[in-house]
Amino acid sequence: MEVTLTHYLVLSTVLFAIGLIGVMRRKNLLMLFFATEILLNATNIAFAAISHYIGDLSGQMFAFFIIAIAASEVAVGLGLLIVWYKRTGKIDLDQMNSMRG
Amino acid sequence: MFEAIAFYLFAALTIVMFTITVMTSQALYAITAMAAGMIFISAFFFILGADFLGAIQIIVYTGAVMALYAFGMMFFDTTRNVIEKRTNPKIVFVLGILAAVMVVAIFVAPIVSNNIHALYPVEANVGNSQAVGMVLFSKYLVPFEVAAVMLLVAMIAGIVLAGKKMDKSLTLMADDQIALNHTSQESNHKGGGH
Amino acid sequence: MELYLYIALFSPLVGSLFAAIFGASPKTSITGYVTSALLFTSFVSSAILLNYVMGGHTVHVEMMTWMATGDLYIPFGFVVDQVSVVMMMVVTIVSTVVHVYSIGYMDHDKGFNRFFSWLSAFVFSMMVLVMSDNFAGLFIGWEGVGLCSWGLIGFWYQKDSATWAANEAFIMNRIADLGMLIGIFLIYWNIGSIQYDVVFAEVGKLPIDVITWIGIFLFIGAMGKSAQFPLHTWLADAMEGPTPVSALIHAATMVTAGVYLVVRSNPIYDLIPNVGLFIASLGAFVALFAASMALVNRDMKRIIAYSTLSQLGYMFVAAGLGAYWVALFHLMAHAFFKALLFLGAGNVMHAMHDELDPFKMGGLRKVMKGTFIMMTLASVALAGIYPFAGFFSKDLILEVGFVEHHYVIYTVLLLTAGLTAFYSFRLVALIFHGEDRYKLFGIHPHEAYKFMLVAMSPLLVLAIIAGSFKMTYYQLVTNLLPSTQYHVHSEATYWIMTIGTQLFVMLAIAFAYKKYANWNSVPDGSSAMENRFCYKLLWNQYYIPKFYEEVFSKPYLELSKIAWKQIDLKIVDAMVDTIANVIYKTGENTRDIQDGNLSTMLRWMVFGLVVLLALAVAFTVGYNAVGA
Amino acid sequence: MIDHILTLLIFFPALAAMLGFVVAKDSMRAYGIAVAAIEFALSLWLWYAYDPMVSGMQFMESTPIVAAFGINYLLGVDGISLFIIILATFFTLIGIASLTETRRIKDLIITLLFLEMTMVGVFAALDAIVFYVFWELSLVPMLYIIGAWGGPLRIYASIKFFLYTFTGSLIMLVGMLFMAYFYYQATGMWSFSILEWYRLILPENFQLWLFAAFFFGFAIKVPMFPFHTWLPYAHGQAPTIGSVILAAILLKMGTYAFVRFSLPLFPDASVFFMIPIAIIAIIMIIYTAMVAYAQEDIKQVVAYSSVSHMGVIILGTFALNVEGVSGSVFLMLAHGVVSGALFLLVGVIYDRRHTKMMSEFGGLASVMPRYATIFGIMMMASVGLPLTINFVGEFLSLLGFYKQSHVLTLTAGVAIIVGAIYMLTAYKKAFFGPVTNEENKNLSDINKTEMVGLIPLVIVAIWLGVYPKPVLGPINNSVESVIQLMHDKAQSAEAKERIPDLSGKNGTISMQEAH
Repeated sequence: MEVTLTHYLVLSTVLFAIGLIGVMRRKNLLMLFFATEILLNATNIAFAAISHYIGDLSGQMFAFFIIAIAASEVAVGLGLLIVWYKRTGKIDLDQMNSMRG
Repeated sequence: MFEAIAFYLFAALTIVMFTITVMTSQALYAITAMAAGMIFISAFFFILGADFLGAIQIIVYTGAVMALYAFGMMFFDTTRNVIEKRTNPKIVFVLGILAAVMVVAIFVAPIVSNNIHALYPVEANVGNSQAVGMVLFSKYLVPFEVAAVMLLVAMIAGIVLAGKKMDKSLTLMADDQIALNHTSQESNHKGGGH
Repeated sequence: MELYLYIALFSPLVGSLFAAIFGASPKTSITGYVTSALLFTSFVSSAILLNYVMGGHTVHVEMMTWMATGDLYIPFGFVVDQVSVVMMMVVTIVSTVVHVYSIGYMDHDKGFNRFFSWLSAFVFSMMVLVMSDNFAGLFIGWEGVGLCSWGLIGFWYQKDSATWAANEAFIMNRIADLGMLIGIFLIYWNIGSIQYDVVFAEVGKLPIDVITWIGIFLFIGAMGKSAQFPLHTWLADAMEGPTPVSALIHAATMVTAGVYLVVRSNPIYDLIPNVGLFIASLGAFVALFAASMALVNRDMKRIIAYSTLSQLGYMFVAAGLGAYWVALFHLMAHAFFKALLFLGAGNVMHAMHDELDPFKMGGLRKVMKGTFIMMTLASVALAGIYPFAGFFSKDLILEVGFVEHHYVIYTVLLLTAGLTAFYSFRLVALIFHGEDRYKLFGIHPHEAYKFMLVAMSPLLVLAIIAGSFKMTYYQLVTNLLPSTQYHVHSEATYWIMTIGTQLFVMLAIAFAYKKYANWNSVPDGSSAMENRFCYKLLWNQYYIPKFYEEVFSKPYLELSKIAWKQIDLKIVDAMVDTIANVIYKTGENTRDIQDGNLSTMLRWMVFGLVVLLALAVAFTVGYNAVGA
Repeated sequence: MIDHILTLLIFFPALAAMLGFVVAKDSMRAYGIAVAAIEFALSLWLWYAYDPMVSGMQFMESTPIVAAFGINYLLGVDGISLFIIILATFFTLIGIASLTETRRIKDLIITLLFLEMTMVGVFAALDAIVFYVFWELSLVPMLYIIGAWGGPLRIYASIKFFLYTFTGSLIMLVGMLFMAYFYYQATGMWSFSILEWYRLILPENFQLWLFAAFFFGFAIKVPMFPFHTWLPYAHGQAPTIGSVILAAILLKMGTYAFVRFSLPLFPDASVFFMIPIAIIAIIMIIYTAMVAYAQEDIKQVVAYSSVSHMGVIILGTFALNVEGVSGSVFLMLAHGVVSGALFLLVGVIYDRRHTKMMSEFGGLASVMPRYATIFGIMMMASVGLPLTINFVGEFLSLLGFYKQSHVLTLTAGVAIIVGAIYMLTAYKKAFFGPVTNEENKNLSDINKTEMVGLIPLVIVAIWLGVYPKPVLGPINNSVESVIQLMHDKAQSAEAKERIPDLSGKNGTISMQEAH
């Protein structure tokens, strides 16, 4: 019943897949943001696990910076979301199609 | 043994929480499950001996990020069910699972792990927080400072974007509106003494 | 002596450039005088050189390097030896006469200056051709005369037929020139040099099949320039040019360049008697073939052109059978009387306002006495009557054929001699005797300028007495050429042959006179003879021009159009455009993916991720499989 | 200064072009002529200072750009590139001096000067990356010239020109990168220097692939059959000056690159591909000559004839002996002079009649005799008459290839026949016959501006036809070193046999001296 790196990686992958499904599934932008947080956290687990099993702190450093980036992302993202909501009254992804090629 | 039980327990909990986050149509459920999931993840960090990271995880995610989301949700009408149009749900799951399977396959195949050498080995006689601090303020000093600046910028950006006067902001108006606004301002300027 | 060589070579060029300065301006007689004077200078220099060469010397100069790369070294080198000096004399004499004559003939032409420029340029090219000491220099002259011939045949460029004939001549010659070029390549890669002296010294060491190929390719070159079958059609069409041009280029000099080439390359052809026999057979065939076409033709200049063709056949017979000096001798004699004949024809044309059909003439001897005498004598010389030049040279060729035991060739040539006499005098009789049919067409003929007749007189003299130079000539050229004497073994046979030939020829003349001297109508194509198959065949030149037109020219044009419109535009280019279109269409069709829906884009992103992961897995598995 | 003359030659026109933006519009022409004249004088100085006895590179300059990857700003000229550089400066001068274009002349001259920079750069570059940069840069001014001053279909033509040649160049770039990588594998150092690459002996199968990669880039540029279809459009739509530069210089980049890259880098592959390429060259010669014969537009005749002659250049290049390669290098110059002149001449009549259809002409010889004469001379040069510049090149190219294959040379020799056919026919259609079209009756003959461009070309065409030695000598020396290098590098027995060994060649030199 030894917990190996592989276990953590599989867990990380499963969480990542859940996040991925969320990203694809969600149309509400706020919900989409949640899904991206899941993605980030999934990778964080992988980093921390690798860091632990290899015995190298770099993994933790990456995870640390990811958390920092996630925080900024939320700040800016939510700001933009509010702007968008005030402008259109909706935060539905399907209606954001001004980039149509 | 204890470690294994903890791992499986928290793994199950995290997966369940995040699945709820992704699948629910109630925004409040989602955010609650999310917050719970974040806390459960910090448990992994503690198991892995990354105490500092675990603490950060709880503080930043559950403290700051979730609070921000909670505030953000106040702006939107999220007490109702989130109505979303679902297109091709099967593709979503197939793709997600496929991606997961692929990654697992790559991870399971033991090719990568043999070649990795520790550049900044964990020192046995210092605690995790101390070790992290040593690496963070030596090797990663510049990125750390950059990250700090980035956070500051993000904070300012968040305030500016969500700030009150934003209905006057130029980024929000359509082109003709801007022109209109501009001329009206100019005329105000000329005509008015105020 | 080098100075004389350069004078002889370059004075025509100077004259040509001088005339070219006035090329676009209206007639200035000075160009005629200057070019003629310079030609005369060239002639005098050639004469001095002849004198020098007769003393047993030769002049060999190398002016400068032309091409030098790798092992190839080609200089502008010139040699005056026993063979080239003879050619130089022929060329300068005839061209001087023709230049002077042309001052009168081209008197009223707008392109007077241009004409002299081209004509002198031609003489220069011809001099380069005969004087060069290597095959590349020969080729310069070879192409140069081709160019001038193009310019002069198409001299009256407003006439479509003239420019067409010019292009035909140039292109046909080009076909042959390719053969010659290949011959030169063969020589270079097998011997390492294309200098005559080196080549002729070394050629014996080569394998026989290589020599044979060299001989064949060089002869292909000669066939074009000398208008041998099957490249003969251009010569008759070349008569579109002004008559002095026909006299100089298409009778006396350029067309004999092929014979000159074979004579010059005698060390090569001596080694390959089989090719020689082929040349001789072809020559005999062309002699008869051309003479037969001359029988019925109704164009004065074309008749003479066919006769030229026929005589070239004689020359090739001699050259092919190894009697190089005989060939060269006939070349020389022929140049004189044939040029004379052409110039006489030019007088007649002038008198008749460019009418060429002898049936529309008749009785001109009354108004054109001088011309009449000259043309008759030239025809006599052509027919080979003793003691005119033609007798000595042509009879000799018959003898060569006989002595070398090629009796078929001999018979053919004998027959041709009869035909030659017949058509020559058919022409003379139709033009100068009989009723004055020209009156029907309201023409008032007049004799040419006096000085033109005077200018022609040297040719007349030479046409009469050239035979007497035979032994001097023989001694001169046999320094360089094989000195085989051709004597029939028994005295009796010789006399029977000679007298028999003479009688046969005279009989033919008499027949021609009898038939045509009292001609009194212009045929209109309705008589029984004119509708016979043989007549039609000959009249249409054995349908060969038509054949070429149908089999080569038209299909080539059609094929070209197909190549352009079908292949180039519809296949090659369309393929390129298709590739471009596929890419463009792909973009056009896939732009729907960019529907602006972020959700869809996210799905595509994940899809891409999956694909990349799959590739990574596949490659890893594959790599491990191979690595293991 | 002489040490950096190549840098000067490359960047002087570019600097002058930048300054050109501030020059007044009226004096732009004079400015352009002055700059081009100085540039031409510089190139003549280069020739003067060039030592013809030395076969290797001269005036070399080297400055590291990306030292880690061995990318250097490496320049140098030898006999092969020297004269093409002079040709480029010469044609820019002539092109600007005889410019009859009136629309936006300032932009045009500035573009031409930029183009000059890229052209000189391509021929002077000895570093593959520098070469590639100039090679691609040259597309831009030409694209602009065709696209801005061209005919009605100019956008299509210019885009086709650009994309087509660009695609080929990309494949070539891949080849270059691979080549550098092989060099790295062999020596442990990165280098893009062509001279360094020369020392590399590659296995034959590598050579084949790399040869093919380079071949696409060059073949499209040349353009070889069946990649030639961009050219008629480009010529058809380009203004006169564009066609002149395109035909005279830009096409030479392809053939030059064959001599500079393909032959010395891949001797075995060159021998391997010799016969197939010769067959393509022959198809190109005869087929495009036929297409030229079918044309109704005189400029297209010249355009296709230019393709046809490029076939002979290719053939000479792949003769792989001194005679053939020297001949083909010389023919590059000859083709530049002659086809450039022919395009200028077509431009003359186009300026007067605004049509290029031969059916619209006829009888021009009597209206414009001087024009007809110059056209005639250039046509005869194009046909390859001895004592004109083309003959020397064609003769040597065919002579060289004859060593390799008798039958193919015989077939290729048909060039001199078919060339005569389409050229004479076109000349007959345009210049001979009566003047039937009223509009042609009062055409003015060539004026002074046009003479300025054409007379030097006529002089060069005849001068180098009569006395090619000053040019052929240096070419010969450099080509000999290339051939020797190829022979030494060749591995297969066939290649050793096909490429002559010149090391024991002292005998012939003494023979030449004896003459």
